[in-house]
Amino acid sequence: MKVFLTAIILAFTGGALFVNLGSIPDSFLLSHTASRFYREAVVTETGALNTVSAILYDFRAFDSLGESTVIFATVSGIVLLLSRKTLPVSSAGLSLIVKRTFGILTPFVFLLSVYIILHGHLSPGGGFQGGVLLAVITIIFCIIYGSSFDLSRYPPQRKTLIETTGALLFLGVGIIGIALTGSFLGNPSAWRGVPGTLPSAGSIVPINLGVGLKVGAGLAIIFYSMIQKTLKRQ
Amino acid sequence: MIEMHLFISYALILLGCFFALSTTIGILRFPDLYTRIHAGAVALTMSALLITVGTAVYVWELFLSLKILLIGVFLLISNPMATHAIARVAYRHRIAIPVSRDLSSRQKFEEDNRHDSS
Amino acid sequence: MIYSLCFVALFMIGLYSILAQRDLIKMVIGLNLVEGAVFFWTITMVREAGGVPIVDLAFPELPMVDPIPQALTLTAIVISASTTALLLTIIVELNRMARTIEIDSLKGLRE
Amino acid sequence: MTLLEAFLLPLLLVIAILVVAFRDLLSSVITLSVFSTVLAIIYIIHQAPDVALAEVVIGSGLMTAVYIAVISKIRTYRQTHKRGEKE
Repeated sequence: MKVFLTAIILAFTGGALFVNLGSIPDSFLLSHTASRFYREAVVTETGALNTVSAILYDFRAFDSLGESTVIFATVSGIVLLLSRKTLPVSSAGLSLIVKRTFGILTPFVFLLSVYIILHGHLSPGGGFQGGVLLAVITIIFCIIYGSSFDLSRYPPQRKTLIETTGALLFLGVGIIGIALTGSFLGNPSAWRGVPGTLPSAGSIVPINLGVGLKVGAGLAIIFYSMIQKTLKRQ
Repeated sequence: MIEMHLFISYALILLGCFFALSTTIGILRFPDLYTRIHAGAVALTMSALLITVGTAVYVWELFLSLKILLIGVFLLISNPMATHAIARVAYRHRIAIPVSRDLSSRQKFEEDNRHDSS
Repeated sequence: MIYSLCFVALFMIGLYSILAQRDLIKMVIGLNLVEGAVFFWTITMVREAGGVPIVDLAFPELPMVDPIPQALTLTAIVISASTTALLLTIIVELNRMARTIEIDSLKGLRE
Repeated sequence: MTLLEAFLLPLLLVIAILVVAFRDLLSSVITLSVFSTVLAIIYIIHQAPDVALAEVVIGSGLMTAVYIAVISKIRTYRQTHKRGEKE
Protein backbone atom coordinates (compact mmCIF):
# COMPACT_ATOMS: atom_id res chain seq x y z
CA MET A 1 0.00 0.00 0.00
CA LYS A 2 2.77 2.36 0.95
CA VAL A 3 4.72 1.55 -2.20
CA PHE A 4 1.60 2.13 -4.28
CA LEU A 5 0.94 5.49 -2.64
CA THR A 6 4.55 6.56 -3.12
CA ALA A 7 4.45 5.60 -6.79
CA ILE A 8 1.23 7.55 -7.33
CA ILE A 9 2.61 10.68 -5.65
CA LEU A 10 5.86 10.45 -7.60
CA ALA A 11 4.12 9.95 -10.96
CA PHE A 12 1.67 12.78 -10.35
CA THR A 13 4.33 15.25 -9.21
CA GLY A 14 6.67 14.37 -12.05
CA GLY A 15 3.98 14.72 -14.67
CA ALA A 16 2.76 18.03 -13.29
CA LEU A 17 6.28 19.44 -13.11
CA PHE A 18 7.16 18.37 -16.61
CA VAL A 19 3.96 19.71 -18.17
CA ASN A 20 4.29 23.04 -16.41
CA LEU A 21 7.96 23.42 -17.26
CA GLY A 22 7.23 22.68 -20.90
CA SER A 23 4.67 25.46 -21.06
CA ILE A 24 7.13 28.17 -20.02
CA PRO A 25 7.90 30.30 -23.08
CA ASP A 26 11.45 30.82 -24.19
CA SER A 27 11.36 34.51 -23.43
CA PHE A 28 10.30 33.93 -19.84
CA LEU A 29 13.10 35.97 -18.39
CA LEU A 30 12.33 39.25 -20.09
CA SER A 31 15.65 40.86 -20.75
CA HIS A 32 14.20 44.37 -20.96
CA THR A 33 13.08 44.65 -17.36
CA ALA A 34 14.99 44.30 -14.13
CA SER A 35 17.98 42.38 -15.39
CA ARG A 36 18.61 44.82 -18.23
CA PHE A 37 18.49 47.65 -15.70
CA TYR A 38 20.97 45.83 -13.49
CA ARG A 39 23.29 45.19 -16.40
CA GLU A 40 23.28 48.80 -17.54
CA ALA A 41 23.39 50.48 -14.14
CA VAL A 42 25.92 48.32 -12.37
CA VAL A 43 29.05 50.38 -13.06
CA THR A 44 27.47 53.82 -12.92
CA GLU A 45 25.29 53.29 -9.85
CA THR A 46 27.51 51.13 -7.67
CA GLY A 47 31.04 51.20 -9.05
CA ALA A 48 31.36 47.41 -8.81
CA LEU A 49 32.20 45.14 -11.70
CA ASN A 50 30.75 41.87 -10.42
CA THR A 51 27.05 42.16 -11.16
CA VAL A 52 26.03 39.36 -8.79
CA SER A 53 27.81 41.05 -5.88
CA ALA A 54 26.24 44.36 -6.83
CA ILE A 55 22.76 42.82 -6.81
CA LEU A 56 23.33 41.01 -3.53
CA TYR A 57 24.95 43.82 -1.53
CA ASP A 58 23.65 46.98 -3.14
CA PHE A 59 20.41 46.65 -5.09
CA ARG A 60 18.98 43.93 -2.89
CA ALA A 61 21.04 44.44 0.26
CA PHE A 62 17.96 44.32 2.45
CA ASP A 63 17.45 40.77 1.23
CA SER A 64 20.96 39.87 2.35
CA LEU A 65 20.21 41.40 5.75
CA GLY A 66 17.23 39.09 6.12
CA GLU A 67 19.39 36.17 5.07
CA SER A 68 21.90 37.03 7.79
CA THR A 69 18.99 37.03 10.20
CA VAL A 70 18.12 33.48 9.10
CA ILE A 71 21.68 32.37 9.86
CA PHE A 72 21.51 34.08 13.25
CA ALA A 73 18.23 32.32 14.04
CA THR A 74 19.70 28.96 12.99
CA VAL A 75 22.75 29.44 15.18
CA SER A 76 20.53 30.42 18.10
CA GLY A 77 18.32 27.38 17.61
CA ILE A 78 21.22 24.95 17.36
CA VAL A 79 23.00 26.33 20.39
CA LEU A 80 19.72 26.26 22.32
CA LEU A 81 19.00 22.65 21.32
CA LEU A 82 22.47 21.43 22.19
CA SER A 83 22.84 23.51 25.33
CA ARG A 84 23.29 20.78 27.86
CA LYS A 85 26.25 20.48 30.13
CA THR A 86 28.87 19.69 27.56
CA LEU A 87 32.41 18.52 27.96
CA PRO A 88 34.74 19.20 25.07
CA VAL A 89 36.16 15.71 24.65
CA SER A 90 39.10 16.26 22.40
CA SER A 91 40.91 13.77 20.24
CA ALA A 92 44.67 13.83 20.14
CA GLY A 93 44.60 14.77 16.49
CA LEU A 94 46.30 13.17 13.56
CA SER A 95 49.97 12.38 13.16
CA LEU A 96 52.85 14.81 13.20
CA ILE A 97 53.22 14.96 9.43
CA VAL A 98 49.62 16.06 8.95
CA LYS A 99 49.90 18.62 11.73
CA ARG A 100 53.04 20.19 10.29
CA THR A 101 51.61 20.21 6.76
CA PHE A 102 48.48 22.00 7.89
CA GLY A 103 50.62 24.36 9.92
CA ILE A 104 51.99 25.45 6.55
CA LEU A 105 48.68 25.33 4.67
CA THR A 106 46.24 26.99 7.11
CA PRO A 107 47.60 30.57 6.77
CA PHE A 108 47.12 30.26 3.03
CA VAL A 109 43.51 29.17 3.53
CA PHE A 110 43.00 32.29 5.68
CA LEU A 111 44.69 34.45 3.04
CA LEU A 112 42.49 32.99 0.31
CA SER A 113 39.33 33.68 2.31
CA VAL A 114 40.35 37.30 2.98
CA TYR A 115 41.18 37.69 -0.73
CA ILE A 116 37.78 36.34 -1.75
CA ILE A 117 35.96 38.62 0.69
CA LEU A 118 37.83 41.80 -0.21
CA HIS A 119 37.76 41.25 -3.98
CA GLY A 120 34.06 40.47 -4.00
CA HIS A 121 33.20 43.47 -6.17
CA LEU A 122 35.87 42.74 -8.80
CA SER A 123 36.10 38.99 -9.22
CA PRO A 124 33.90 35.95 -8.45
CA GLY A 125 33.37 35.58 -4.74
CA GLY A 126 32.06 37.74 -1.96
CA GLY A 127 31.03 37.58 1.64
CA PHE A 128 29.26 34.21 1.59
CA GLN A 129 32.01 32.20 -0.05
CA GLY A 130 34.86 33.77 1.87
CA GLY A 131 32.93 33.44 5.12
CA VAL A 132 32.41 29.73 4.58
CA LEU A 133 36.15 29.39 3.92
CA LEU A 134 36.75 31.10 7.28
CA ALA A 135 34.51 28.48 8.89
CA VAL A 136 36.55 25.72 7.21
CA ILE A 137 39.55 26.82 9.33
CA THR A 138 37.60 25.79 12.44
CA ILE A 139 36.93 22.38 10.89
CA ILE A 140 40.64 22.00 10.14
CA PHE A 141 41.53 22.86 13.74
CA CYS A 142 38.94 20.47 15.18
CA ILE A 143 39.86 17.51 12.98
CA ILE A 144 43.63 17.87 12.66
CA TYR A 145 44.62 19.28 16.03
CA GLY A 146 41.69 18.18 18.20
CA SER A 147 38.87 20.38 19.43
CA SER A 148 40.67 21.52 22.60
CA PHE A 149 43.14 23.38 20.38
CA ASP A 150 40.24 25.16 18.73
CA LEU A 151 38.77 25.88 22.16
CA SER A 152 42.02 27.43 23.34
CA ARG A 153 42.56 29.45 20.16
CA TYR A 154 39.04 30.62 19.41
CA PRO A 155 36.68 30.10 22.35
CA PRO A 156 32.93 30.35 21.62
CA GLN A 157 32.70 33.75 23.28
CA ARG A 158 35.18 35.15 20.79
CA LYS A 159 33.27 33.58 17.90
CA THR A 160 30.08 35.17 19.16
CA LEU A 161 31.93 38.49 19.39
CA ILE A 162 33.07 38.17 15.77
CA GLU A 163 29.56 37.31 14.63
CA THR A 164 28.06 40.28 16.44
CA THR A 165 30.75 42.54 15.00
CA GLY A 166 29.81 41.45 11.50
CA ALA A 167 26.12 42.08 12.04
CA LEU A 168 26.77 45.48 13.61
CA LEU A 169 29.07 46.41 10.72
CA PHE A 170 26.26 45.59 8.27
CA LEU A 171 23.72 47.65 10.22
CA GLY A 172 26.19 50.50 10.73
CA VAL A 173 26.80 50.78 6.99
CA GLY A 174 23.03 50.90 6.54
CA ILE A 175 22.65 53.74 9.04
CA ILE A 176 25.55 55.66 7.47
CA GLY A 177 23.67 55.24 4.21
CA ILE A 178 20.67 56.93 5.83
CA ALA A 179 22.86 59.82 6.90
CA LEU A 180 24.61 60.29 3.57
CA THR A 181 22.10 59.36 0.90
CA GLY A 182 18.77 59.39 2.68
CA SER A 183 17.91 55.73 2.28
CA PHE A 184 18.75 52.65 4.33
CA LEU A 185 21.78 50.77 2.95
CA GLY A 186 22.26 53.42 0.29
CA ASN A 187 25.54 53.60 -1.56
CA PRO A 188 27.16 57.03 -0.91
CA SER A 189 28.66 58.38 -4.08
CA ALA A 190 31.56 59.96 -2.20
CA TRP A 191 32.95 56.50 -1.38
CA ARG A 192 33.01 55.27 -4.95
CA GLY A 193 36.48 55.36 -6.38
CA VAL A 194 37.59 54.53 -9.87
CA PRO A 195 35.76 51.37 -11.03
CA GLY A 196 38.10 48.45 -11.41
CA THR A 197 40.46 49.32 -8.58
CA LEU A 198 40.42 47.75 -5.13
CA PRO A 199 39.22 50.74 -3.04
CA SER A 200 36.05 51.32 -5.03
CA ALA A 201 32.39 50.29 -5.05
CA GLY A 202 31.35 52.34 -2.03
CA SER A 203 29.46 50.45 0.61
CA ILE A 204 29.81 47.04 -1.03
CA VAL A 205 33.25 46.37 0.52
CA PRO A 206 32.28 46.91 4.20
CA ILE A 207 29.03 44.99 3.67
CA ASN A 208 31.07 42.15 2.16
CA LEU A 209 33.35 42.20 5.19
CA GLY A 210 30.40 42.18 7.61
CA VAL A 211 28.64 39.32 5.84
CA GLY A 212 31.89 37.37 5.68
CA LEU A 213 32.56 37.69 9.41
CA LYS A 214 28.95 36.87 10.23
CA VAL A 215 28.66 33.78 8.02
CA GLY A 216 32.09 32.47 8.98
CA ALA A 217 31.61 32.81 12.73
CA GLY A 218 28.03 31.50 12.57
CA LEU A 219 28.91 28.34 10.65
CA ALA A 220 31.96 27.81 12.89
CA ILE A 221 29.72 27.95 15.98
CA ILE A 222 27.35 25.44 14.35
CA PHE A 223 30.15 22.98 13.61
CA TYR A 224 31.80 23.41 16.98
CA SER A 225 28.59 22.77 18.92
CA MET A 226 27.88 19.71 16.75
CA ILE A 227 31.09 17.88 17.61
CA GLN A 228 30.85 18.36 21.36
CA LYS A 229 30.11 15.29 23.38
CA THR A 230 27.57 15.32 26.16
CA LEU A 231 28.73 15.20 29.72
CA LYS A 232 27.29 12.14 31.39
CA ARG A 233 25.18 12.81 34.45
CA GLN A 234 26.65 11.25 37.53
CA MET B 1 55.40 29.48 -34.40
CA ILE B 2 53.02 31.22 -32.06
CA GLU B 3 51.13 27.98 -31.59
CA MET B 4 54.15 26.27 -30.06
CA HIS B 5 53.06 26.67 -26.45
CA LEU B 6 49.62 25.34 -27.36
CA PHE B 7 51.20 22.09 -28.61
CA ILE B 8 53.27 21.82 -25.43
CA SER B 9 50.22 22.39 -23.24
CA TYR B 10 48.13 19.83 -25.14
CA ALA B 11 50.90 17.26 -24.80
CA LEU B 12 51.19 17.89 -21.06
CA ILE B 13 47.42 17.68 -20.51
CA LEU B 14 47.17 14.47 -22.54
CA LEU B 15 50.00 12.94 -20.51
CA GLY B 16 48.18 13.97 -17.32
CA CYS B 17 44.99 12.34 -18.62
CA PHE B 18 46.93 9.12 -19.22
CA PHE B 19 48.16 9.15 -15.62
CA ALA B 20 44.61 9.81 -14.37
CA LEU B 21 43.34 6.87 -16.42
CA SER B 22 46.02 4.60 -14.99
CA THR B 23 45.03 5.81 -11.49
CA THR B 24 41.42 4.87 -12.12
CA ILE B 25 42.32 1.44 -13.47
CA GLY B 26 44.61 0.89 -10.51
CA ILE B 27 41.98 1.84 -7.94
CA LEU B 28 39.43 -0.42 -9.63
CA ARG B 29 41.67 -3.43 -10.22
CA PHE B 30 44.02 -3.64 -7.25
CA PRO B 31 42.91 -6.10 -4.60
CA ASP B 32 43.94 -4.43 -1.38
CA LEU B 33 43.48 -1.11 0.42
CA TYR B 34 47.18 -0.33 0.58
CA THR B 35 47.88 -1.06 -3.07
CA ARG B 36 44.91 1.10 -4.03
CA ILE B 37 46.27 3.94 -1.94
CA HIS B 38 49.57 3.46 -3.70
CA ALA B 39 47.87 3.93 -7.08
CA GLY B 40 45.98 6.96 -5.80
CA ALA B 41 49.06 8.57 -4.32
CA VAL B 42 51.77 8.41 -6.93
CA ALA B 43 49.97 8.50 -10.24
CA LEU B 44 47.26 10.93 -9.14
CA THR B 45 49.78 13.48 -7.87
CA MET B 46 51.67 13.18 -11.14
CA SER B 47 48.51 13.64 -13.21
CA ALA B 48 47.28 16.66 -11.25
CA LEU B 49 50.69 18.28 -11.48
CA LEU B 50 50.93 17.68 -15.23
CA ILE B 51 47.45 19.07 -15.86
CA THR B 52 48.11 22.23 -13.83
CA VAL B 53 51.42 22.83 -15.60
CA GLY B 54 49.69 22.25 -18.94
CA THR B 55 47.00 24.78 -18.05
CA ALA B 56 49.62 27.29 -16.96
CA VAL B 57 51.32 26.92 -20.34
CA TYR B 58 47.95 27.18 -22.10
CA VAL B 59 46.90 30.56 -20.65
CA TRP B 60 50.39 32.04 -21.27
CA GLU B 61 50.19 35.14 -19.08
CA LEU B 62 52.73 35.73 -16.36
CA PHE B 63 50.61 36.31 -13.24
CA LEU B 64 47.81 33.93 -14.18
CA SER B 65 50.34 31.18 -14.89
CA LEU B 66 52.04 31.82 -11.56
CA LYS B 67 48.71 31.49 -9.74
CA ILE B 68 47.99 28.19 -11.47
CA LEU B 69 51.48 26.92 -10.65
CA LEU B 70 50.82 27.83 -6.98
CA ILE B 71 47.79 25.52 -7.10
CA GLY B 72 50.13 22.81 -8.39
CA VAL B 73 52.52 23.35 -5.48
CA PHE B 74 49.66 22.98 -2.99
CA LEU B 75 48.52 19.78 -4.69
CA LEU B 76 52.09 18.50 -4.46
CA ILE B 77 52.06 19.12 -0.70
CA SER B 78 48.55 18.06 0.21
CA ASN B 79 47.96 14.87 -1.79
CA PRO B 80 50.75 12.75 -0.20
CA MET B 81 49.69 14.11 3.20
CA ALA B 82 46.11 12.92 2.68
CA THR B 83 47.37 9.52 1.55
CA HIS B 84 49.54 9.27 4.64
CA ALA B 85 46.57 10.09 6.90
CA ILE B 86 44.34 7.48 5.23
CA ALA B 87 46.98 4.76 5.42
CA ARG B 88 47.75 5.51 9.04
CA VAL B 89 44.10 5.37 10.10
CA ALA B 90 43.62 2.09 8.20
CA TYR B 91 46.68 0.62 9.91
CA ARG B 92 45.45 1.70 13.33
CA HIS B 93 42.00 0.20 12.78
CA ARG B 94 43.46 -3.09 11.47
CA ILE B 95 41.78 -2.87 8.09
CA ALA B 96 43.20 -5.36 5.57
CA ILE B 97 46.43 -6.19 7.34
CA PRO B 98 48.82 -7.68 4.79
CA VAL B 99 49.37 -11.35 5.54
CA SER B 100 53.00 -12.23 5.47
CA ARG B 101 54.80 -15.56 5.58
CA ASP B 102 57.34 -14.68 8.18
CA LEU B 103 56.19 -13.87 11.63
CA SER B 104 58.50 -10.92 12.22
CA SER B 105 56.36 -8.31 10.46
CA ARG B 106 53.27 -9.65 12.16
CA GLN B 107 54.94 -9.39 15.54
CA LYS B 108 56.10 -5.92 14.74
CA PHE B 109 52.53 -4.92 13.94
CA GLU B 110 51.31 -6.30 17.25
CA GLU B 111 54.03 -4.44 19.11
CA ASP B 112 53.11 -1.22 17.33
CA ASN B 113 49.49 -1.57 18.27
CA ARG B 114 50.27 -2.41 21.87
CA HIS B 115 52.50 0.61 22.05
CA ASP B 116 49.78 2.80 20.58
CA SER B 117 47.00 1.63 22.79
CA SER B 118 49.00 1.95 25.98
CA MET C 1 14.09 20.75 -22.83
CA ILE C 2 16.80 18.34 -21.79
CA TYR C 3 17.51 20.47 -18.73
CA SER C 4 13.85 20.27 -17.72
CA LEU C 5 13.97 16.50 -18.11
CA CYS C 6 17.12 16.30 -16.00
CA PHE C 7 15.58 18.60 -13.36
CA VAL C 8 12.43 16.48 -13.13
CA ALA C 9 14.51 13.30 -12.81
CA LEU C 10 16.66 14.77 -10.03
CA PHE C 11 13.59 16.10 -8.25
CA MET C 12 11.94 12.69 -8.43
CA ILE C 13 15.01 10.94 -7.02
CA GLY C 14 15.12 13.33 -4.08
CA LEU C 15 11.38 13.11 -3.50
CA TYR C 16 11.54 9.31 -3.53
CA SER C 17 14.28 9.48 -0.90
CA ILE C 18 12.10 11.74 1.25
CA LEU C 19 9.00 9.58 0.88
CA ALA C 20 10.25 6.02 0.95
CA GLN C 21 13.37 5.90 3.11
CA ARG C 22 13.19 4.81 6.72
CA ASP C 23 16.26 6.59 7.99
CA LEU C 24 15.83 10.23 8.98
CA ILE C 25 19.30 11.23 7.79
CA LYS C 26 18.49 9.69 4.40
CA MET C 27 15.43 11.92 4.28
CA VAL C 28 17.57 14.99 4.94
CA ILE C 29 19.92 13.84 2.16
CA GLY C 30 16.88 13.60 -0.12
CA LEU C 31 15.95 17.15 0.81
CA ASN C 32 19.47 18.22 -0.18
CA LEU C 33 19.03 16.47 -3.52
CA VAL C 34 15.76 18.33 -4.16
CA GLU C 35 17.44 21.62 -3.33
CA GLY C 36 20.30 20.78 -5.69
CA ALA C 37 17.80 20.01 -8.44
CA VAL C 38 16.07 23.36 -7.97
CA PHE C 39 19.40 25.23 -8.04
CA PHE C 40 20.36 23.33 -11.18
CA TRP C 41 17.15 24.36 -12.91
CA THR C 42 17.44 27.98 -11.79
CA ILE C 43 20.92 28.29 -13.25
CA THR C 44 20.20 26.43 -16.49
CA MET C 45 16.90 28.19 -17.25
CA VAL C 46 18.79 31.21 -18.61
CA ARG C 47 18.43 30.86 -22.37
CA GLU C 48 20.44 33.85 -23.57
CA ALA C 49 24.05 33.25 -24.44
CA GLY C 50 26.67 35.47 -22.91
CA GLY C 51 29.73 35.70 -20.76
CA VAL C 52 30.14 35.66 -17.00
CA PRO C 53 28.24 38.49 -15.24
CA ILE C 54 31.34 40.56 -14.57
CA VAL C 55 31.76 43.76 -16.51
CA ASP C 56 34.96 43.98 -18.51
CA LEU C 57 35.99 47.62 -18.48
CA ALA C 58 37.79 47.34 -21.82
CA PHE C 59 34.66 45.98 -23.55
CA PRO C 60 31.65 47.19 -21.53
CA GLU C 61 29.09 46.28 -24.18
CA LEU C 62 29.77 42.53 -24.26
CA PRO C 63 26.66 40.44 -23.57
CA MET C 64 26.41 38.67 -20.25
CA VAL C 65 24.02 36.08 -18.88
CA ASP C 66 21.14 37.06 -16.64
CA PRO C 67 22.59 37.79 -13.17
CA ILE C 68 19.33 37.65 -11.18
CA PRO C 69 18.97 33.82 -10.97
CA GLN C 70 22.58 33.55 -9.88
CA ALA C 71 22.05 36.03 -7.04
CA LEU C 72 18.89 34.24 -5.90
CA THR C 73 20.63 30.85 -6.03
CA LEU C 74 23.58 32.17 -4.04
CA THR C 75 21.25 33.27 -1.24
CA ALA C 76 19.34 30.00 -1.34
CA ILE C 77 22.50 27.86 -1.07
CA VAL C 78 23.54 29.45 2.22
CA ILE C 79 20.00 29.20 3.60
CA SER C 80 19.79 25.53 2.63
CA ALA C 81 23.05 24.88 4.48
CA SER C 82 21.66 26.45 7.66
CA THR C 83 18.38 24.57 7.32
CA THR C 84 20.20 21.27 6.90
CA ALA C 85 22.31 21.95 9.97
CA LEU C 86 19.19 22.71 12.03
CA LEU C 87 17.46 19.53 10.83
CA LEU C 88 20.51 17.44 11.69
CA THR C 89 20.60 18.95 15.18
CA ILE C 90 16.94 18.05 15.68
CA ILE C 91 17.78 14.49 14.57
CA VAL C 92 20.58 14.27 17.14
CA GLU C 93 18.21 15.39 19.89
CA LEU C 94 15.57 12.92 18.69
CA ASN C 95 18.14 10.15 18.81
CA ARG C 96 18.86 11.05 22.41
CA MET C 97 15.17 11.08 23.36
CA ALA C 98 13.79 8.12 21.41
CA ARG C 99 16.98 6.02 21.03
CA THR C 100 16.34 5.55 17.32
CA ILE C 101 16.25 7.45 14.05
CA GLU C 102 14.14 4.93 12.12
CA ILE C 103 10.86 6.46 11.04
CA ASP C 104 8.81 3.34 11.80
CA SER C 105 9.96 3.14 15.39
CA LEU C 106 9.01 6.73 16.10
CA LYS C 107 5.27 6.22 16.08
CA GLY C 108 5.06 6.19 19.84
CA LEU C 109 5.87 9.88 19.88
CA ARG C 110 2.48 10.69 18.47
CA GLU C 111 0.59 10.65 21.72
CA MET D 1 24.80 21.80 -24.82
CA THR D 2 28.43 21.03 -25.19
CA LEU D 3 30.11 17.66 -25.40
CA LEU D 4 31.32 17.91 -21.81
CA GLU D 5 27.80 18.61 -20.64
CA ALA D 6 26.41 15.63 -22.55
CA PHE D 7 28.78 13.56 -20.45
CA LEU D 8 28.11 15.37 -17.17
CA LEU D 9 24.30 15.29 -17.09
CA PRO D 10 23.98 11.45 -17.14
CA LEU D 11 26.81 11.33 -14.60
CA LEU D 12 24.77 13.66 -12.36
CA LEU D 13 21.74 11.39 -12.60
CA VAL D 14 23.80 8.25 -11.89
CA ILE D 15 25.40 9.87 -8.84
CA ALA D 16 22.00 10.99 -7.54
CA ILE D 17 20.66 7.44 -7.88
CA LEU D 18 23.74 6.13 -6.06
CA VAL D 19 23.20 8.60 -3.21
CA VAL D 20 19.74 7.16 -2.61
CA ALA D 21 20.69 3.55 -3.28
CA PHE D 22 23.57 3.21 -0.82
CA ARG D 23 22.51 1.61 2.43
CA ASP D 24 25.55 2.82 4.33
CA LEU D 25 25.09 6.41 5.50
CA LEU D 26 28.76 7.31 5.21
CA SER D 27 28.99 6.20 1.57
CA SER D 28 25.82 8.13 0.84
CA VAL D 29 27.17 11.34 2.35
CA ILE D 30 30.47 11.10 0.48
CA THR D 31 28.59 10.50 -2.78
CA LEU D 32 26.53 13.60 -1.97
CA SER D 33 29.73 15.64 -1.89
CA VAL D 34 30.66 14.23 -5.32
CA PHE D 35 27.18 15.31 -6.50
CA SER D 36 27.90 18.86 -5.34
CA THR D 37 31.20 18.89 -7.20
CA VAL D 38 29.64 17.77 -10.49
CA LEU D 39 26.90 20.38 -10.01
CA ALA D 40 29.60 23.05 -9.56
CA ILE D 41 31.24 22.06 -12.86
CA ILE D 42 27.87 22.44 -14.59
CA TYR D 43 27.47 25.90 -13.02
CA ILE D 44 30.86 26.93 -14.40
CA ILE D 45 29.82 25.77 -17.88
CA HIS D 46 26.69 27.94 -17.54
CA GLN D 47 28.79 31.02 -16.71
CA ALA D 48 28.02 31.22 -13.00
CA PRO D 49 31.38 31.23 -11.17
CA ASP D 50 29.97 32.81 -7.97
CA VAL D 51 27.42 30.06 -7.51
CA ALA D 52 29.98 27.39 -8.37
CA LEU D 53 32.35 28.71 -5.70
CA ALA D 54 29.59 28.74 -3.09
CA GLU D 55 28.38 25.27 -4.03
CA VAL D 56 31.81 23.65 -3.95
CA VAL D 57 32.70 25.26 -0.63
CA ILE D 58 29.40 24.65 1.16
CA GLY D 59 28.07 21.47 -0.39
CA SER D 60 31.29 19.59 -0.75
CA GLY D 61 33.29 20.99 2.15
CA LEU D 62 31.25 22.19 5.08
CA MET D 63 28.09 20.08 4.85
CA THR D 64 30.10 16.86 4.50
CA ALA D 65 31.90 17.68 7.73
CA VAL D 66 28.63 18.43 9.52
CA TYR D 67 27.01 15.21 8.24
CA ILE D 68 29.98 13.09 9.31
CA ALA D 69 30.01 14.73 12.75
CA VAL D 70 26.30 13.92 13.21
CA ILE D 71 26.67 10.31 11.99
CA SER D 72 29.62 9.64 14.28
CA LYS D 73 27.71 11.19 17.19
CA ILE D 74 24.71 8.93 16.62
CA ARG D 75 26.93 5.85 16.27
CA THR D 76 28.82 6.68 19.47
CA TYR D 77 25.54 7.16 21.32
CA ARG D 78 24.24 3.79 20.14
CA GLN D 79 27.42 1.96 21.11
CA THR D 80 27.39 3.55 24.54
CA HIS D 81 23.82 2.47 25.18
CA LYS D 82 24.20 -1.01 23.76
CA ARG D 83 26.47 -1.85 26.68
CA GLY D 84 23.60 -1.29 29.03
CA GLU D 85 24.67 1.92 30.67
CA LYS D 86 21.78 4.01 31.77
CA GLU D 87 21.86 7.71 32.14
